[in-house]
Amino acid sequence: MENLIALLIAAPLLGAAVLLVGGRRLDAVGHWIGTALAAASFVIGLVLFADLLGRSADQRTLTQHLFSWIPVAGFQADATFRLDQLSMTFVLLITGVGSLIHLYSVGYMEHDERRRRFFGYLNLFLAAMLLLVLADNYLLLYFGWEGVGLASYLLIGFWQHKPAAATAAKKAFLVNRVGDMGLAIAVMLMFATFGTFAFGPVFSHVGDASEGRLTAIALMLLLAACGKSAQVPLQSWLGDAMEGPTPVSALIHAATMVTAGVYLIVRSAAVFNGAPGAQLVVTVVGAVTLLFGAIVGCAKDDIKKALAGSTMSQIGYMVLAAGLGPIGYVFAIMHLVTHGFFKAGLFLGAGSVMHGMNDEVDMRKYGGLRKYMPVTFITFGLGYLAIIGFPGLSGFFSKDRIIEAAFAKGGTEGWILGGAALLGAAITAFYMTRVMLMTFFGEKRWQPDENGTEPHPHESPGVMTIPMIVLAVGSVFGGAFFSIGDRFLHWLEPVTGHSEGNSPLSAWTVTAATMVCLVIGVAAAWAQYGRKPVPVVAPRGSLLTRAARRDLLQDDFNHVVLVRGGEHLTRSLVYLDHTLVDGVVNGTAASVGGLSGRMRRLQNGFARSYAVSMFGGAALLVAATLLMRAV
Amino acid sequence: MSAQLAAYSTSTGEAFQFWVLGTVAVIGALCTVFMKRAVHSALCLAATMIVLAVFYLANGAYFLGIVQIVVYTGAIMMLFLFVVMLVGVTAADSLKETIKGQRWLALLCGLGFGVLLFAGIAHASLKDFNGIGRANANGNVEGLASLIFTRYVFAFELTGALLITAAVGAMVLTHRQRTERARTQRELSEQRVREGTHVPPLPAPGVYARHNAVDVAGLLPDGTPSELTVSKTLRERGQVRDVSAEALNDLKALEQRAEERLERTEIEPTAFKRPEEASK
Amino acid sequence: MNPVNYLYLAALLFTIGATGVLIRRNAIVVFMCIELMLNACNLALVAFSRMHGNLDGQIIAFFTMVVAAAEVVVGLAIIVSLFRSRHSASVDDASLMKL
Amino acid sequence: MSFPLLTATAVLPAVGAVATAAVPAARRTAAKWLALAVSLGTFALAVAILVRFDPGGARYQLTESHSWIAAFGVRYELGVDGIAVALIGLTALLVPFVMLAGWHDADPLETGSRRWRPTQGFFALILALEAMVIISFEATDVFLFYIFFEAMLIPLYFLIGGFGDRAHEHGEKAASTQRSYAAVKFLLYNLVGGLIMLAAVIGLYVVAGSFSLTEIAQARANGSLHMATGVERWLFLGFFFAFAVKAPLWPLHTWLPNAMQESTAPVAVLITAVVDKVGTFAMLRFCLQLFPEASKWATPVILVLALISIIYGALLAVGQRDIKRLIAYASISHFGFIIMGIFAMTSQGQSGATLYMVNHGLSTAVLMLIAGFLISRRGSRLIADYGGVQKVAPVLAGTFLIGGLATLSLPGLAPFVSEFLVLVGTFTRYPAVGVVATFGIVLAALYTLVLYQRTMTGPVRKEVSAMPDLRVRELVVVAPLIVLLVFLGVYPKPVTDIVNPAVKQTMSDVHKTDPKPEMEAAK
Repeated sequence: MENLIALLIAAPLLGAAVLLVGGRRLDAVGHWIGTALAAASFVIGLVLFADLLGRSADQRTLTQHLFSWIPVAGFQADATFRLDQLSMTFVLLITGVGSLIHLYSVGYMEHDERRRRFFGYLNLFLAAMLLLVLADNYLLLYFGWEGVGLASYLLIGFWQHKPAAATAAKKAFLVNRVGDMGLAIAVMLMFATFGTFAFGPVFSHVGDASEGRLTAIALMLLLAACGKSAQVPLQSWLGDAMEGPTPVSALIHAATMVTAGVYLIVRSAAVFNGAPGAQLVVTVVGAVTLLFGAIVGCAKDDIKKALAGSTMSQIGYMVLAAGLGPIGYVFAIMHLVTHGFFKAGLFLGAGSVMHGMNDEVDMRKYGGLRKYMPVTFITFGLGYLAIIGFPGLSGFFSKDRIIEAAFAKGGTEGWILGGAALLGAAITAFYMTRVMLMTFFGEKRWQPDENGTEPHPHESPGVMTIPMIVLAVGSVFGGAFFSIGDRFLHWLEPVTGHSEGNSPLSAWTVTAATMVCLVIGVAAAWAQYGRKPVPVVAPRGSLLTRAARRDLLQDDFNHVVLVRGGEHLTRSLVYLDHTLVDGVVNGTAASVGGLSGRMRRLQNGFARSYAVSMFGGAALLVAATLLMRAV
Repeated sequence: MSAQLAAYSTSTGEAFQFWVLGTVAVIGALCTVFMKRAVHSALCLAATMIVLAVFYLANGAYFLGIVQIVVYTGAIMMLFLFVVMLVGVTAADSLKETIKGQRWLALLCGLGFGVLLFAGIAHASLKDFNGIGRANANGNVEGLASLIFTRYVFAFELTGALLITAAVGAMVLTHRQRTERARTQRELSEQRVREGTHVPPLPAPGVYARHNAVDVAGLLPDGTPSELTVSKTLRERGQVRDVSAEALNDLKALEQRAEERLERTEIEPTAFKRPEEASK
Repeated sequence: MNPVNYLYLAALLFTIGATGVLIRRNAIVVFMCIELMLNACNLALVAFSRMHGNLDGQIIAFFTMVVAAAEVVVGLAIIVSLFRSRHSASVDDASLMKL
Repeated sequence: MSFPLLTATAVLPAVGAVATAAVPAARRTAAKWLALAVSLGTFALAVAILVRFDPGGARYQLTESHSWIAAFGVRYELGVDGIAVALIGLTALLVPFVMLAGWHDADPLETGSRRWRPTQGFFALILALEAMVIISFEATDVFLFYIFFEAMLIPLYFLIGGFGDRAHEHGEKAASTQRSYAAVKFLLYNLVGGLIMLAAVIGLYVVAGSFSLTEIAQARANGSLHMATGVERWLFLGFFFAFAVKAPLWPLHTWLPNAMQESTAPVAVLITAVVDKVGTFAMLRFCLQLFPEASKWATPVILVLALISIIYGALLAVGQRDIKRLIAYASISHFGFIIMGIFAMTSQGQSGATLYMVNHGLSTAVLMLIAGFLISRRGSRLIADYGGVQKVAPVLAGTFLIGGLATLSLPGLAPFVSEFLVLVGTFTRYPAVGVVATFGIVLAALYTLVLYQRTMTGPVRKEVSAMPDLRVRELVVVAPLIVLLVFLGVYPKPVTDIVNPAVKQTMSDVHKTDPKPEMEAAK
């Protein structure tokens, strides 16, 4: 059974290779090849899942050693895969949601002449993402980590002729690289500390390392997670990443890749458990991001960017949970999975809306779409209910447990974190209701564009609606399925470990508080966007709104400090290289040249002058000989 | 002076000869350097060489002494004179220096070098010496010959090759090959017409009662000599004889004689100064 | 008298010749000065020969003479052809070797 | 006596160079094919070396030794260790591709001229260069090495000065002036380095009484040859200076951007991918082996310089407006990594540095050659003159991106393996240096992606709208290199297996062992 693991990766990888190298011949069938291989990977995943279920809880870790990747004295990086409950969860999420989105893309990208390549990139992403979650050591994980970064780069910049897309892609890669640097340093630190970076030995030897070392490793891992999962302070790329095609946003920037940071933290649970200081930082980062993303999500008029803010915020929840330690790991992953369903569904719904609206993304130009796109409306609406935590739906179960866990952290920290999580829940309800109202309710607000063509909103074709329906089903029942009887907890506990915290509040109190927050959020949104018509042109808004529209000034900060500063630095360095480093050498050359120019005048061409110097030289020789004799 | 004596020691006679002839040699050398005309330099050099020949003889180098006179002074110096005749006389060789500081540098170097050489010789311990007598026992020429044809035979052969090469080289260097056909008189005259200079032949030299030679310039109507009338080579050498003053003097004398004959007045004739004495 | 005096005389003549080379511009006179220097050397060689009591010095002087003869032949030929092309025998006129 | 394989590998291209140069002017195509055939033959010989080489065997294998200048004890001594084998393989592999890439670079502008034979010259010079580079990788006699280390300047000087980009934004005259400036600058820098090295070579002979690397190293190892500390340091500096110029290390780097900018892309590839590697190779082989104590003494300073090279080269690459210049500064950054890896004195660092030499050769070749194809299409080297190429020439853009990704060390492509090894190797001994060097990978992403974005993406500019995609010949050049990049990125074991024993030897030369992990050290 172990030997199937490599096939999981091989299938999409083969697809990527075939589609990207195959050339135009495959244009007609390329998208079906891609979808089929993604689905094949999903099927293999299911087979493996069934196998795992058939084993006892402590036998559920499979490893497959392929070959020795980088063998250098003392430094052994192997291409070894590890399939346990955690990675199995991810495999199913990635290949399942991935296959659905492949299917959706067949319709969504129908009119794009470069559809084959799009599917090639999607398959590449699947392969890299699977490598990331299946790796048995941190270096191989790093391979997948950068691989998904590359796929993300290629897909964000898929419409390269749009400068905004190209810039966004570059930005995403660069910000991610900063995070990658963290992961690289973490791997080096592990090697310097443990002499290895394979999961097993590292986790089993955590106890031998000093806490300082562990904290350093954990913080570097956190930096990596921040880059990949768009957490403060490396969150700025996610909003811009919405320049990519919507299926990409759904798959990569909502369901899977951006959650890799959470995976990393949960996977490294042993390290984080040994470094409480780092854990605190993790929770702070999560809490800040969940509020940050939520606030940004409230102010955006671009439907995808509003959802991106939401993604950031939801991942903030997961990071927060992961930072809580054993009490939160399982719930982080559970929220991750349910979020994968409903957020992907929401994005696909947004894509479906854009598809019917001539790629318009400004929600102020939507309105009343529920009549035109019933399926989209219903699926989107279910996703909406799931994300705000409507009782009984996925988000309710998973988010509620995280808020509980935050309170369970105990002490002042617990109160602050729990409060932040509650506040986040309220804001989530607000901005999601806002999105819902602006898009599907109210009067129609779209107008003919410059060319006079008015959008004709229409429902999307079946290949697009089917994935949306499936995801909606997941969004509705996923949480309940996982939570009833603590199925998910039991499944994952052997890997991550679990402990019940001692919450100062009872579970019901927390749930009730969450419900209150939810109602407040929905009501506030209704008051602002439901009762009165939405203006087509955005009002100026308060200071906070304006700041939130600009991603809370993060980009401005980056621009002023990093971009401008960097430009000045490089320009002055280029100048210095030319004048100083080169100048010293050229100056030497010039002075030699000047000296020889002066010496040249001695060569006046008169034989007699030369004869004088010759004669003088002879005299000097005689003098020298005499002197030598005398001495 | 006896050769035997010279071989072992220096006699008073030799000393006397050295000081007298040495002075001559130095004066000759100095004249070689400082004479304005190349011909004079050549003659002075010849004198120095002859003195040196005598010194060779005095030093027991009889063969070299003779060779010095016959080959050096006789042949090489004559070669110099030929070339001087060919080229040197035209150059008005002034001793005025044109390169800045050259003369001073040269004198400084010369002086310094001389001082150093003298110091070197004085420094060397050359108090006693072996006479040449033993080496010359079988006769100087025989001694040289036995060395030249044994130990130095290769060098000797090489110098032979060198001499031949030099002779050929000299011929190659001085041989002038016409690269273009000489222009005919007709072409030359056509060229003159085209350029508009001296269409007629150049005027003839002056013809006077007492001077009838190519180096005498003809007089223009105002009594000044015309340069055009003498050949270019003579002009370059500065050997044009200006007889205008002489002619005027003669005219004056003639007038005076006529006056005397006519008994008009008694005036002393004023002599014109002749610019240059013609070579006799 | 010490025969070293011959050496002094030779040094004097050599120096005079060398100075002449430096001072005079007429190529022929320069050439004569060179001959003077060679002769001075010959005198020294002959004097050495006498001091050492062997004939090697004379031999070298003899070779010097031969070489000098060859040199004069070629040198004068050069002067003649130089004069032909430049109408001058001044060494300063042949100064085209500078930049 | 067995077949002198090493000599044959160096002699074949040398003979080929002469033969190519002798091909009549009119038959320049024949000359090209001849040169290509010779380079392929050389590659075959290099493969034979690879096959005959036994990684587990003696340190130097396939040795040849003949007396040459007996008076000074100079011997014609050849021998290869794993590092040399890898680099010979790289050289022999790249040259045919370089030739194919520059197939038309040296065609005379006006045809019909009988005496003008630039094509023959171009290909002959490349072969001559190859011969010299190969023999300097093989030489185990310091003097022999020195001769060819210097001699390779000659063909390269002519290659830089004589052949430039066909089209030039400032006109042909300005181009030729800049070319000769670049060529002279290149020559002067390297000559100065070489002369200082010559002094050190002579000094070494005076001290050691031999030029033989193996003899001296052995004598040093068993203590029969003692060098005074000061002497050893001076000699080390003499050698190191020459190698640092060639490598090039900051602040001796300024010749490289000029040389790479002005020469044609194939020549630029030869400069960075092959010739400069002689410098870093020689640091490993000569500096560390002959002067272990001095090497350790100089390590802190060299590490700082390498670090400056890494960051400084990357920052300057960001600020460049000229594609080739950008690649040149990127190479300076990468050479910083190589030198850092060598002087980190850990087996990871040195294995990584050796791998890095090979991988950097491949990645720069891909990037530079495609940049050359791009430049020859548009006739400009300025980044600002491009835009939207991706739309009109997707394959060109795609391969260019792969080259760029290799340059920024993306995992899965060969340079990642080596860069990470270097970083890890450095980190275990000098954590601060390792951390700062890691910033280099962010900057690498910056300059590569900025370059790609400005040239390939965005709206299609008018001037590039008619640009043809990669031709078959060009694809034949690029595709195998890319395949190799991917292969060595996923499975570098074949190279590491060859390199590891040699690195182990070098580590024992300098009496260094890898630092123990903290965990074990605590126990």
